[in-house]
Amino acid sequence: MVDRYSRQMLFKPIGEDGQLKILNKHVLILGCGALGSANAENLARAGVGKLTLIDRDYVELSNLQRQQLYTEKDVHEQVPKAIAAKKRLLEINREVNIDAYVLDATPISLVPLLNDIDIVIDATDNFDTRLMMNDLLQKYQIPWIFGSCVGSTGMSYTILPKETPCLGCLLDRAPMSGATCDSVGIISPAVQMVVAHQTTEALKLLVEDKDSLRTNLVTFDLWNNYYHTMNVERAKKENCPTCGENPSFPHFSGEVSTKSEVLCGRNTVQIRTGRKVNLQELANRLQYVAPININDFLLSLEYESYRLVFFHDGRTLIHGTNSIEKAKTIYYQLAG
Amino acid sequence: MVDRYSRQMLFKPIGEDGQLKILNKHVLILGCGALGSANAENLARAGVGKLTLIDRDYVELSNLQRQQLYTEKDVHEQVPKAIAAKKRLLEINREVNIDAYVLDATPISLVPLLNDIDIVIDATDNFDTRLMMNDLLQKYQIPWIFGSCVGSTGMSYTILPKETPCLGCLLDRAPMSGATCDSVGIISPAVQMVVAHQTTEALKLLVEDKDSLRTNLVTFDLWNNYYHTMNVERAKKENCPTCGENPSFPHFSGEVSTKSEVLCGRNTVQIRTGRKVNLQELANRLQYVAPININDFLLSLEYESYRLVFFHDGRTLIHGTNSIEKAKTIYYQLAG
Amino acid sequence: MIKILLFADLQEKVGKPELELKLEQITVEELKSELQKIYPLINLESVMTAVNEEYAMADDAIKSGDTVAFIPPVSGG
Amino acid sequence: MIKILLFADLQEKVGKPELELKLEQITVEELKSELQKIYPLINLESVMTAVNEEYAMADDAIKSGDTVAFIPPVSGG
Repeated sequence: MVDRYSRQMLFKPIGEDGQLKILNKHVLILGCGALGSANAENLARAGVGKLTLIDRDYVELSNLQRQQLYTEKDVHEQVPKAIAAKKRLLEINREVNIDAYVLDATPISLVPLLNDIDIVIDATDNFDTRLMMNDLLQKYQIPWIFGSCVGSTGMSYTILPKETPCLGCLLDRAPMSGATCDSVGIISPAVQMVVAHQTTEALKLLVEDKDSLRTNLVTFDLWNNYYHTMNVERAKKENCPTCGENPSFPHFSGEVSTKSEVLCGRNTVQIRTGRKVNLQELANRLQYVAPININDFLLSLEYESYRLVFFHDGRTLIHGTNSIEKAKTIYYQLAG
Repeated sequence: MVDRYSRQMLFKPIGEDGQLKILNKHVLILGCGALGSANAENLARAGVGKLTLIDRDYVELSNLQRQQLYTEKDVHEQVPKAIAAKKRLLEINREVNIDAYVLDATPISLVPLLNDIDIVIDATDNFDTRLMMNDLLQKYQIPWIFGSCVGSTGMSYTILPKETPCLGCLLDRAPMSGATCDSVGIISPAVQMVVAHQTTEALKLLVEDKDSLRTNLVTFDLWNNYYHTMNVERAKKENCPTCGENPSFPHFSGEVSTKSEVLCGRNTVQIRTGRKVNLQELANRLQYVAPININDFLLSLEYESYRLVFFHDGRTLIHGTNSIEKAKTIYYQLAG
Repeated sequence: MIKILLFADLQEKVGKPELELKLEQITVEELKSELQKIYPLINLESVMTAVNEEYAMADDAIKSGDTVAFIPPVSGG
Repeated sequence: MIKILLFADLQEKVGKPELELKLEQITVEELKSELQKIYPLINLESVMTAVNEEYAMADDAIKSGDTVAFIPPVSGG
């Protein structure tokens, strides 16, 4: 340990005591896209005791431009991001205990994973999921670090349940997902700048140096050369439905979601049946329809102008359409 | 290309034209430590046409805490950083043309490599080398991006020959290397924050968007939550010996350096003979002294309380001492 | 004079990073609807507002000399 | 009153990130030697100085109300 983490222990706010704390903590990273993979790499290198990685997606060619940890081989083999991340992280530091889950983040799927979590890092790509997390982590009293980015811009903010304003206090209404990476693009340094802030805040929490935590919200634009902080103390609302005195947790729904959804800006629809699927049986049935690609985690095939990807947990991605109707028609033709 | 770089081409300041430019440019990264490996990963993912990587060192366990691209396997096999970086970068993007050099950066070794270089990224770890680069790149009119970090702090500044103040203009005297990563430690987010700035500036230069370049010097401290910019226009000195009207290039020495030096804070001395070494012959001679580790790039062995690492180019690192006298004694005992 | 900083896509839609408006006093909400009239393309509905680097509510007053920043939350990750 | 921002290891050696000195006018060089007297541990020799976020030379004047930042170059990489 002494040699491997020596440069981190020389850093006084961490020191040997801090390193021991880091080695015994458990961080959950929600999302293994750009923010998730880079935060995971930082924390694995820093020696965090345990990482839980959650992602519903698999590695695609257009991810490689900004998503650390992944290679062309992962694209070729269509490896789920959480699985590919775990594999690479163990090559970097096999002392870290890593749990990787290929699943959709819902309260039902997340609650069992929150048991001994010290911090959650937000690496999701939409505000629906973030507002659900905001409720969930307030309820379970787990600090988390919001981060988001698009283009050359990004933002970060550290949320301590019952102490700081929550994400809902800052947002009068859930933002429309106007600007996403899939609509206006992104450059990798914007990712890293957010990650630099998120990992630093995570390290402060892990070594229990609460006095050093950032209390403002950071916004930046690297291409246009600005960096702005906003003091948010005033934003805490007494009657906030998430962090107020009588919370109703409006974005926390306990139901199993079986609804289908358009993945914004990706020309893709996700269909959820809520039933587990035996991919090998499905392959036996579909092999006469089109050439099948199958690995331990998913089955994919091209059909007409679409690409379908089936996961164990009953989710199917239909790439090539933004129409839920159309996607369902295709889905039922093949797997119905 | 369209799919792989789609998110980057959607970013308007790059677009399809910018991507084509990036694909045809050549960047030299001087140093493959923390700043170098992360900048190299960004630029390889972004699709830069060619990368030249230069580093004199090999991967050690204490590097893994913050140096992207490297794994436990690289430590185990004592792979030189430039070589290990190249291997990983090709797994990420085999379309990038990569030249990797295991050598000491001197004017003699660098000049032949500057031929068609569009930009140099500073990823060195000391001001002696930076001031040499400052002379060299002013002479050869190549823009470069200064970056440095230690603890939770860092800085970055973009230098355009004949246009902006040079590094020498900003520094009244060469800073004493008081605070290095080896003396006061470092956390990985400080690295990434510098890299985010360096890579962004590199992308602006690659797509020839000079108007967007940062004209100030950035300093930050992530643990103490500050970010400060300094406008440096006034700093340009007419009689600067590097970028002034009659430059004398005071830090550019054409001699082959054969002097030995203490690697600051690392308890290591480097001896340079200036003569190439046949490592296999050396192994044949030294195998009776101690167990030898040898790979394509270096030979290492433990001797008394020291570890010696011999490179092809005539350099030897003697770990375990800060005394040049002592190091030379050991060196001549074994290889003299 | 009130100085207005525009971030992320607002900057692009307005075509510049900063504006100055000759105003003595105005609330956050009023300023938003003034800007909405001048720049119909921008959407200030879910934007966060900072006045002199502090979070501001809809009915907070802005005075001449203040710097207002409009910060649209971005969602990518 | 002159506000002084201390960066990197200066912050640690002085024990706080900011100082305020009751001074009307002083040059950069004079301010450095004043501080050197109060805090003998710090080394301001190779430090860069910014006054109100602009690079400042040794004989530039600092006035009451200005903010001075001392920025020690760091060398790691």
